[in-house]
Amino acid sequence: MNKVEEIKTISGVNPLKCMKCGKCSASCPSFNEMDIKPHQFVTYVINDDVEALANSKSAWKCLSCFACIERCPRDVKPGKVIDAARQILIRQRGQEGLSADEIPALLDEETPQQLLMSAFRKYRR
Amino acid sequence: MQELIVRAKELLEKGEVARVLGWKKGEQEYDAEPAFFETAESLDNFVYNGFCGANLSKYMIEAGKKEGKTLVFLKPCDSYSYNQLLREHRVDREKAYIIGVGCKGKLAISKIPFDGILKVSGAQYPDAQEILTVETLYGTETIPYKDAMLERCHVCKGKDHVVYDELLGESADTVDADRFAEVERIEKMSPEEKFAYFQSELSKCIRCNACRNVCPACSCRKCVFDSTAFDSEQKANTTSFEEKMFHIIRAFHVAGRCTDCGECSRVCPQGIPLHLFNRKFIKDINALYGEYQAGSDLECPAPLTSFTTTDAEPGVGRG
Amino acid sequence: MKYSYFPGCTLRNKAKDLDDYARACAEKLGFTLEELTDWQCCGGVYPLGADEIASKLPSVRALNGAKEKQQDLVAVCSACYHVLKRVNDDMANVADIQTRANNYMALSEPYKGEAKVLHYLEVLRDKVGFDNLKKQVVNPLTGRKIGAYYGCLLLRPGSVMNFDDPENPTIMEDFIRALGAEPVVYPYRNECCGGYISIKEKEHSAALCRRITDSAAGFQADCLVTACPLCKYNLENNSELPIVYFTELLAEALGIKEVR
Amino acid sequence: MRRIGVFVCHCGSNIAATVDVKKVVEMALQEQGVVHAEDYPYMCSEAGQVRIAEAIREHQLTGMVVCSCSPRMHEATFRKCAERNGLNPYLVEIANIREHCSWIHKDMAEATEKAVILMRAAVAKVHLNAPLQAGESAVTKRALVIGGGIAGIQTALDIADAGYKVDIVEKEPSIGGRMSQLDKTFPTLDCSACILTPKMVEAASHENITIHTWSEVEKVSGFVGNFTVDIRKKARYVDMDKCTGCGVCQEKCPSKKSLNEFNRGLNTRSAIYTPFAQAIPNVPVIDATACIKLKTGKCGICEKFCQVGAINYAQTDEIITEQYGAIVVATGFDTIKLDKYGEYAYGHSKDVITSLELERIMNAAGPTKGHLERLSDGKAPKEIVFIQCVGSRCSDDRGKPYCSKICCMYTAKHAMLIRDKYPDTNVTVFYIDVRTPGKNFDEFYRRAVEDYGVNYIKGQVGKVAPQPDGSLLVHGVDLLENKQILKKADMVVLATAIEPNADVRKIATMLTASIDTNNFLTEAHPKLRPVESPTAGVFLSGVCQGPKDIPETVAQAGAAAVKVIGLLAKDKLKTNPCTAKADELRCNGCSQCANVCPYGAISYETRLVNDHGIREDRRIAVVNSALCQGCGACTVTCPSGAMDLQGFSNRQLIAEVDAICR
Amino acid sequence: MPVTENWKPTIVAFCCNWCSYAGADLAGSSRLAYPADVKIIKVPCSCRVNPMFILRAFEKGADGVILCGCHPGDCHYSTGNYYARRRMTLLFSMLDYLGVEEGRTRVEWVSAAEGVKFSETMNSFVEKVRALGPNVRLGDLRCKN
Repeated sequence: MNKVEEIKTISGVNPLKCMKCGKCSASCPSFNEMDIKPHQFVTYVINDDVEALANSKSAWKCLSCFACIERCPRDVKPGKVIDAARQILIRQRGQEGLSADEIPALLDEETPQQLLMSAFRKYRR
Repeated sequence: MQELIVRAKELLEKGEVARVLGWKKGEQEYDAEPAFFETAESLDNFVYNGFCGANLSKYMIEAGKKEGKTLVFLKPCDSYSYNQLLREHRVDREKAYIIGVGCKGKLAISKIPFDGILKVSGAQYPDAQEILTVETLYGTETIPYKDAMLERCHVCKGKDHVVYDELLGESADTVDADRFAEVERIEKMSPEEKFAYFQSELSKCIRCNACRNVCPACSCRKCVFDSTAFDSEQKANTTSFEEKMFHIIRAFHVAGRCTDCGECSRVCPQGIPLHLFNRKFIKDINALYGEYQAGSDLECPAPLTSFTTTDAEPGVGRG
Repeated sequence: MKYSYFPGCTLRNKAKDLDDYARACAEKLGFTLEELTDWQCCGGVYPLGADEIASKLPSVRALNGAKEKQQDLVAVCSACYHVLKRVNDDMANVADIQTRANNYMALSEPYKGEAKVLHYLEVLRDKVGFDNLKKQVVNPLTGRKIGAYYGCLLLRPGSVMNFDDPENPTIMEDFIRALGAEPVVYPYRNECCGGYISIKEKEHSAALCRRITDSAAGFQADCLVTACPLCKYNLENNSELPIVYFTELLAEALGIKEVR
Repeated sequence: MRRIGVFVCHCGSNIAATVDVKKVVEMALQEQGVVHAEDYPYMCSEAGQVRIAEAIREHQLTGMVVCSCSPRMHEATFRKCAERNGLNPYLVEIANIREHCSWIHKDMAEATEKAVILMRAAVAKVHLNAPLQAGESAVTKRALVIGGGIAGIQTALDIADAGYKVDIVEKEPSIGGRMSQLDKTFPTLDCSACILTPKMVEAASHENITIHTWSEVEKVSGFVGNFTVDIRKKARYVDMDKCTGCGVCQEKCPSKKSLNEFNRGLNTRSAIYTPFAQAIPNVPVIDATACIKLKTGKCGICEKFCQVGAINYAQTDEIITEQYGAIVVATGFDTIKLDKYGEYAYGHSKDVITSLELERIMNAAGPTKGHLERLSDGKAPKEIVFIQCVGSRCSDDRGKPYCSKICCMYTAKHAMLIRDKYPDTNVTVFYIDVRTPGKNFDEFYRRAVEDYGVNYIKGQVGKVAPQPDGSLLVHGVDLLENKQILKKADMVVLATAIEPNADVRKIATMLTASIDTNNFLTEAHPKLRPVESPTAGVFLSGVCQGPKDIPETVAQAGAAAVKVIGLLAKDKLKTNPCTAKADELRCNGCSQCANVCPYGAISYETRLVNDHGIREDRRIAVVNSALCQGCGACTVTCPSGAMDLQGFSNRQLIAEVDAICR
Repeated sequence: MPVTENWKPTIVAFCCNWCSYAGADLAGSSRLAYPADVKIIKVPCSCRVNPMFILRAFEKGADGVILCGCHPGDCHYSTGNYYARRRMTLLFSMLDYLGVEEGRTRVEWVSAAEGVKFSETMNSFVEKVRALGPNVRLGDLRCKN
């Protein structure tokens, strides 16, 4: 399976449903942190340009807050595409967004387990 | 029985009725069969006992074409059939004098499991016994009355007549089974078991038409199975459409009209439980469209000629 | 009324308050939370990938546990609630996930989403009833202006969570009102606090949190209430406003805060 | 044995590219009774019909099958062709090998095989077809228009001008509809009331037009040319003949808290009210849910002040029954509810409004007397943001999948009017696409941009966040700049999707007119019969058929009127001869068929019947062929098969089944 | 039963003239493919379909029979599909009772505007019938030994 098909399969999203309204990008709390913006993710998939997605830092910036999924008028669910791109990355060895060695320095007394758990899920396989 | 004869003679002699429709003795007591009686004398052959299961209502279609009134004896369940015919304008109420007769359950000779039966006593109305005594070629046997009763009497609709001019004789409650238990049992089978069951039953059919001829709902002047209305070719061919679908179509044609009188199964020489088709429809109708008893009422809408906008969709209940 | 209870990992230690008050208040309000015996961490985030199975299994185990006890499954933590509810939806509606998960689980009877997942707030709203709750309040929080902070996980995606209107929720406001306080409605109550990003990118999370708390403060809220330990952690690190768990607020109003 | 001709159409390449037409001809010739078969590129063409005519003569055909497009396209064409050439039109059957075959299958062998089977089924049916003669029915020369907006008014005027009587039924207290709520109209910016009111007056004073306001259609029966309609005239509690429209009652009425529907609930009105000053009729109605007298029995102030004694609290609803030959549906639209769009803070902030509400605010008779002000604090807004496509073009369950069509233009209009009247107010429009097909439409939009400096930003808005200072923070995106935009606004206007009026489903059901998944009425053909419903005698006018603006609505209203006039101009209509018929020898007279007949077309008579020598009086079903519409419900209730449907008889349908399953 | 790979079911689809036949036309003009196994018979209304036609089709070798009509409430004749709904509900229940595989019969309400639904319905119905294989049961309900 090529990477585009993989993204479509993992995300379950049909990018062709997108009408390019930008509501996802208007809603995204991480918009300014991203090099490829949420609405563009969909276009990159349509254009088979997964390489660019893989090299983008955006996949690590999505908060999975589902605002884009909730508000998308076309039921495209851009957040799922972004998460699929992230999945493809972390499923490759050495592509984790967070290494185990980094972690102790990032913790403080109050850090809830929940943060650790979710960060592990999001950054690592 | 005597009181029925007395009353019948009285009405005949007064000229209030032109004839009497009842049951007459056959060779044996258990051979009682429907008969018209035109004279007081002929009424000596009149009989009313546990073997008078035959439903007389259908004969009233022909009786209605004759001059004058006909006195007819209807058992409680027969009265439903008569009422249904009345609703369908097939009988003329003006030309009938209906005596509703009591019923203590009717017998099926096929249910008496002895060979060489000569005589059955204890089935005489009005004082039917709890135990029947059966004289056979091989000696005398006994059997409880209930054990020899027709299936339909175990699930009787009740002993009230829905139409009559006068009532005679007493009834006794005979219900001791669930009317839909057998249908439910089949419903629970796997499709393969169901198919095997019905295939084995229906394969017995010899297309003698006894079921159709006895059925009060099957009273069409010209039955589709005898006509060219649906198909012009291939008559009397064992592989023809009618042959295979006869019982399903017959059941569908009487759906919503069948009173569950059980005559089809009673007369089937092959012992096919034909009532299980009709009862399946009745069960579905009750469950999907509300309790409905054909013949109980002349006015209320019939299930297949009425609807609600929120009826179940076809295939309801399918996995 | 008894419910199966899924406390979740954080409620075991860092968010012990959330847990203790939840149980104590339940008893006071006449329902019991029976902790599932062998629950495992939900994973903190719902695995979005359609092909992910293993990461959903702990939730399936918990859901099946509730099903076997014929109880609804209650969670207090927003994240646990979110993950359980979405996995349950998959198990009920996504044939592929249902089949594959059941193949792993090898249960005596396959799990097909039969359990019902409830958030503690839903129990209060739909089972106890806010009117009824109001009657049991002994310390009404009169005069306090409290902003509800929903975050993302309770509400979205609305089609699966079915918790409340995802853009204009009212359940926490009704809850606050039932406790005698005045709810403060502010527009960012359903916007993200940054979630897991705060482990690495504290500034990003901080900016989001400040937008939330500034807005609430602007509308005169004197504290925020939340159901999520991570939201609480993120907001607390970036705000002057006190952030409290809803169960703590509830315990206070019911007069059992000191019981612990 | 019938002599049947089979004619296989290529339909250019539409059929021939997928179906081997020669093979179909070859197979047809092997069918019993087929004496002629041929193929031709366009059977429906003049030349094709000449070939059919020749074949009928040459082969003395007594039946024919055309394998072609759907009978819904050309059955009438081929039947007329047969009739012209001496063959009864009901001896013609169509095998639909285009829509049901060549257009949906790709494999030629498979499609050809199916075409052959469809041909065989049609041949099998034709063998059993009987020549039928169409009957005639009279036409009631009066039309009904449901809905008194601009669509209904225009349709009624055009019909009335042609000399036919027409009734308008309007559920509101006045005719006028949505257009009466608009302030100005695009692309000319003329005042809506100024162009609408004269038409309303003309309709009211037209000798051929009767207007029933505050009325609703209750029940419809009958068929084309002969509809019977019950109309509920709701109790007005005001005598239409006595009232002079002085308006004193409305001033004096102490119950003034009801939301003013005409102003979209932005202000209140009295319990006795006329919706707007130019209302027709200029007779108020009493809102029974708000009237103190009707609710409690106490008050009666309006009655005291009415100098002509027009108030009548004892009035009740009245049902009138009328006959019509044609019915036009012109039920219009409403804006969708926005309760699922919490992110735009509609309902949360008073300064987030719909475009229709803005129309009322801009209108001199509106809640702010035409002054552009914020409903929260009455201040003049200095920054206004318009959001396009709110609920339009959505494939989720919150909105509608279609484009509402009018929003781009009215937003340009609003933007322009605001910039013109309040030059220091900035206007920003967030859009996905700007759609301006229409005469002078794009020029109009460009004027908004170029001459009025309206700021158009391509990108949707994600959220509108009310701020503590009363302003609204709009979270949008500029897709061309690839930037998120945070814009502080004083007012946000939502271009809310439109949807068919909620009553249309009920009305469509009464008319048995079909309706699509969005509740728009379906037209008989999307291109060729756009103003007719598939139900004969029912016509469509205005937005009930699909989103459209005023010029389009007026054009369609006229088109619907022409269709109505064409119908009413006929003295007689040909009736469908495919009606039910009972065989007296088989009929039991059991009445089951009459129970299911929706038209009351079946009655019973006692008749002397000679049944193979037996002569007896029998109760027999009789079908009134003028009433029977040919549904066939009766045929299935008939256990003996005595009741049959001509043209779709039991034997014909069984022959088709057999041919397909052969 | 042995099913050859090329086996093609015979499917009879009764479509009412006003909604479903037009829906099938729309499926055609929209080029929404469905298997050629489906052959449509036009009837004026779903209430014209006699259970005997359905049984006849099975007896003559059909592997599946589907009836399509206007949506309840939208019948061109007001009430026809309501009667059809009751008749088919009872008939299908009887066929289930006899052990005929339930996937062989279906009723679907398809409006004139639902070309997509028509095509999807036919695709899923044919798929189901294909999975069941040839119909032998109704053709063979009464085996004469």
